Amino acid sequence: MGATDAPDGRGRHRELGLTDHEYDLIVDGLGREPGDVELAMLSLMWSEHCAYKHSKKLLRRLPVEGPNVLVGPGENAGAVDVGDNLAIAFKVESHNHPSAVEPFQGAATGVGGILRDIFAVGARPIAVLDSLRFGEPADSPRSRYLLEHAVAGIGHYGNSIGVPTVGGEIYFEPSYEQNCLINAMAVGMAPHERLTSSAAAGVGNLVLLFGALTGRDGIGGASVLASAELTDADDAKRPTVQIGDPFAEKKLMECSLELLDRNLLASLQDLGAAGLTSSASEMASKGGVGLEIDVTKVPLREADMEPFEIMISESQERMLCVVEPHLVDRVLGVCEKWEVLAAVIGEVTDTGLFRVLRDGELVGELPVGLLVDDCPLYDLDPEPPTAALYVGGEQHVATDADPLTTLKALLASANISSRRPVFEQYDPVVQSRTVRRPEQADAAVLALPVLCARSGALDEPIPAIAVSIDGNGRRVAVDPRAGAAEVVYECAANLACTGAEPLGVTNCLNFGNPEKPHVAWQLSEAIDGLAQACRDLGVPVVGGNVSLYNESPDGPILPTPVIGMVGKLPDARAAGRLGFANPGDRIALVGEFHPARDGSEIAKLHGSAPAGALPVKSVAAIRAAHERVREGVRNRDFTSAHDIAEGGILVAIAECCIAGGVGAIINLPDGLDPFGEDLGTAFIVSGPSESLEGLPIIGVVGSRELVVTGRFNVAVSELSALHGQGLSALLSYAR
Amino acid sequence: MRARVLIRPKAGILDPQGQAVERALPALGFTGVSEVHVGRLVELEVQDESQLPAMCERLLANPLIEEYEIQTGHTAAWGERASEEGTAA
Amino acid sequence: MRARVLIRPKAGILDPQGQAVERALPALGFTGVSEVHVGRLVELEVQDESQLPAMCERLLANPLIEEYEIQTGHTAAWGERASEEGTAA
Amino acid sequence: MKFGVIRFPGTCDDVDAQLAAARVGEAALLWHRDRDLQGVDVVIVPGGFSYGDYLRAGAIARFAPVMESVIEFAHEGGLVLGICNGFQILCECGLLPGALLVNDHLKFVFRQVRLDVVDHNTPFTRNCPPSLSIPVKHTTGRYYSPEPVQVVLRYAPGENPNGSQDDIAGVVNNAGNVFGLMPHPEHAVDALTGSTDGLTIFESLRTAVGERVPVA
Ligand SMILES: Nc1ncnc2c1ncn2[C@@H]1O[C@H](COP(=O)(O)OP(=O)(O)O)[C@@H](O)[C@H]1O
Ligand SMILES: [Mg+2]
Repeated sequence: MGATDAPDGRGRHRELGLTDHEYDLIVDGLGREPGDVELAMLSLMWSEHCAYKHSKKLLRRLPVEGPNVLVGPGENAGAVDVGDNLAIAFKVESHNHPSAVEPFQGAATGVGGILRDIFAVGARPIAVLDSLRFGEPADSPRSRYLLEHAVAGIGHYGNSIGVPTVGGEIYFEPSYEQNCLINAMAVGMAPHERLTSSAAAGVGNLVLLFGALTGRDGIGGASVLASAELTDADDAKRPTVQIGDPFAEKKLMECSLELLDRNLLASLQDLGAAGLTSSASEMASKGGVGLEIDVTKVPLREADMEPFEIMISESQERMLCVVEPHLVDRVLGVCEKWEVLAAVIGEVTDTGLFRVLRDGELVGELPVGLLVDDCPLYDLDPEPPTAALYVGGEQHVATDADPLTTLKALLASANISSRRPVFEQYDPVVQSRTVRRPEQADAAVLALPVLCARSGALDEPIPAIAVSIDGNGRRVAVDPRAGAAEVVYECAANLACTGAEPLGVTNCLNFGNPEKPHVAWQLSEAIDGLAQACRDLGVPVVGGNVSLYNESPDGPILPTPVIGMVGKLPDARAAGRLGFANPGDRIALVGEFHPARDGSEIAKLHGSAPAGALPVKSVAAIRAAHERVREGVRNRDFTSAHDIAEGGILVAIAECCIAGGVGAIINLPDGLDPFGEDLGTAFIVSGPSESLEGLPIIGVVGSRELVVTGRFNVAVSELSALHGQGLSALLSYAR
Repeated sequence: MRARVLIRPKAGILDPQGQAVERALPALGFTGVSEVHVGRLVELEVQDESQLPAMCERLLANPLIEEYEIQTGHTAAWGERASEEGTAA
Repeated sequence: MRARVLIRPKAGILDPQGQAVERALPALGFTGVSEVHVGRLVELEVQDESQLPAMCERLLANPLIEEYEIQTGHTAAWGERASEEGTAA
Repeated sequence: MKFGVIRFPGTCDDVDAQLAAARVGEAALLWHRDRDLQGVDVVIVPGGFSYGDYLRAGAIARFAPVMESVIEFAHEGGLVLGICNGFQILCECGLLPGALLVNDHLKFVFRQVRLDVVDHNTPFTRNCPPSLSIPVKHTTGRYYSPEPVQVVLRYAPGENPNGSQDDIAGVVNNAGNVFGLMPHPEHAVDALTGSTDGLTIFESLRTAVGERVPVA
């Protein structure tokens, strides 16, 4: 019997987002029509969000293995070894659609969600980073509103929970006007033995839900299943906006980590999309067991919830764990200490079935495999687009403007100006590990031992990690394969500037509707570029997230793969800085730099469409340049190091001057385009001349002016003011 | 004319502040308190009362997650009234 | 019984939230609005109404910086009343 | 000497304060539900978001069982240091005058600020240089008091990050044994993070305690 024969089932599964074909597969697999609770569970588990049905096959192309990988993709977060028996777990995730509806809560709960993924694997969160995309702020009050509220939401959650927000990136392009991107990355640390799996184990063990009460949050789409007729008043009871409660999550985090420290849990899992259904079924699937859950045992925020609502509620700040029966009292004791509500809601069985009970009576029964593994995975039909993905826009700077005018316009532009008005809303120092915070270096640097614990032992190296997050939709649009690869190189370049060597990558693939052939092509090309660049640099991908269907009536967003990278440096005391510091230091260019204007910030300000491609890069040269910079920083040969990124070489030099509050005299190599870009390949370093041996010297640090010989001089204070005001001018209550 | 807008989280929307207050009260010896919700109060002087609902929808409240009530017609300014009703100086 | 506590900054204390609202309104086309103040609303169900002033003094308001007013006797629960008074669904 | 750092649900800078204090003495965490202060010489009420800062920053934490002991300890002359959320709590419970209001720009602000030490004659500042560089991070840091107060720290001219009355960054009570400040000295104790100026406050306390209780 197929879906077409089931007149009332048919409408429902379609409204729940399942195709007729998928519904047929379900009916075949079950040997019967699913009931309401079952249909609700299946429709969510077979959604794009949970099943990755349009991306899973492509993701298999990513390199996921390496000597430092402790946990690869598949768990809540991947993890790499950083020595001293320590693991670093990290992951980036999108919260785009909720943030477009309610930016403060959407962004806040995005941070809350990614933090739960980190402590679910047993790691204490030690850093948050964010990657944000909005429409053009100058033209769009809505983009300014989204920016302001999303930033406030991220700060609210991260600051209140006591995890430092140490880095991020923000870009503005018209394609994000209706579909902003809010990606959040979290990084955590754990001793190896505390890394925890979510696989449910031990038939007869109990399943315990702890944390916030379960309400009707996020039920939205599935409310077609509600048995009662919907009245307006009922509708108001089905909130789709989830409210973040960082205070609840702080207690949940401390409680979870204490439970793991005391070795009381067999497994641990966070509740995210699709709530209890997804967490419990994935735990069961990974453990190869069955589960039984009684919804009457779930503590509710609203008394009259139906079983399907309880099973798919997306209420925040909840965790699920599996506990041996004799340890339950001790687990409840720890929960009580942290004032975290906990309830035994079910048990692990050997049936391979996910059974849902209401007061002991069966209301749903599904094979775990059907829920978790049997959703069909689709092949895409990639086809290159017939028209350019990025076509340029309004002109803001004359193409024949003099170099100083152009430099000033770039420094003050929304994409390049200082992010200070944003990052001042984030606490970057809580937990006492932050050796480099925003605008001090190209990547954040976090000491592994807490710094203030260091008593006296000043001569020992302090192992540290560096973290960076990057993306560039416009350049990926010019060439998805080369653009995605370039993002990886740029991220690694940021790490090199602090002296760090990359250990692992996480990624968030933000794209449009993959059922459109040209979007499928963008996705496929970008994944190939990403995979290739990771292989080139020997950095495995340990996790990530995919966000598809980022579209508005005007079409898809620019293809926006966002890369988060974690690296290690042997000694935090030698961590690099980006600002020039010592008058008399020479300035050198490191790397093979072949700047071009297609897809660059200057092309954007000129309003020009790309005519060609991104610069062709030599992988060997990139590796050599990164290594030269990394070693120079580690050996303290360089006073400063900064990669040449958006805006080109003059912008990079101006940023070094602004960060250090000191000028420079520069002789630009003949024929070098001062505003062309070639991301991830080249660096500006400064240091005493004997330390820069073998490098092409292009200038000297000193005075209060930036002098570009033969072209212009300008006071650093003037550049600094322009750079500093660019974004605050666009934010309403900026001081 | 003087108006007040009372804004609170919609029914069904998580209200962490209300929960925190509800849990704190018994510890202070106040019992028998339930269903606590914390919201916002906006007091304003308006010339055109009929604008108030639109103001609420567009700025004062967030209709996605909050509901509001408009009170008009209380004549006393706050300071005066409050002294009757029990503010401590 | 249902009670509401309206809390607002004392007169004379700078109220930047009120000012921000006052500044934002004209940009949205709302004119003739002045003296805007933003405070807090606490709604609660109490068994013993006589406890309310003490609750306000000890926890709900800070008498150094805030003044409050207690409203009781509105019988309708908010959700019902709100629909009359203009919440958006 | 021994410091005790209080931990409420929602406290974030407790471990930071403990480790900073541990550079000059012993330092233990004190749980909010315990009334026993474990014989410490100095109580630190640290920063963070106790009880989520819901209702009003510090409003709920002041009623924790441990605070009864802290109030008693302070009334007996014990040294109490409140940092950021700790300052808010000490004002809420009446150990310090005044109150902290939401920043005039209504946003959270993190910033390294310059502070002028205007009173060196306190157990908290006797070893401090005249000017300190210490970060602030808060949403509710605008100090207000209708009464005159004993100011110990002010934001240097032009550095006031929150609209605080008379640039006040830190005050002591009349007896001089309870100190509250918005900046975070525990985040300025290591050159690697930018400044060691905050350490001078912990060192001042060590000096003060050393004078009070002669070492046996
Ligand atoms: N782009 C990607 N690259 C690598 N791994 C990915 C990617 N997207 C998702 N994954 C992995 O797939 C798994 C499922 O992802 P997700 O559903 O986001 O996890 P969770 O439910 O824990 O938030 C995770 O282990 C994640 O790391
Ligand atoms: Mg997860």
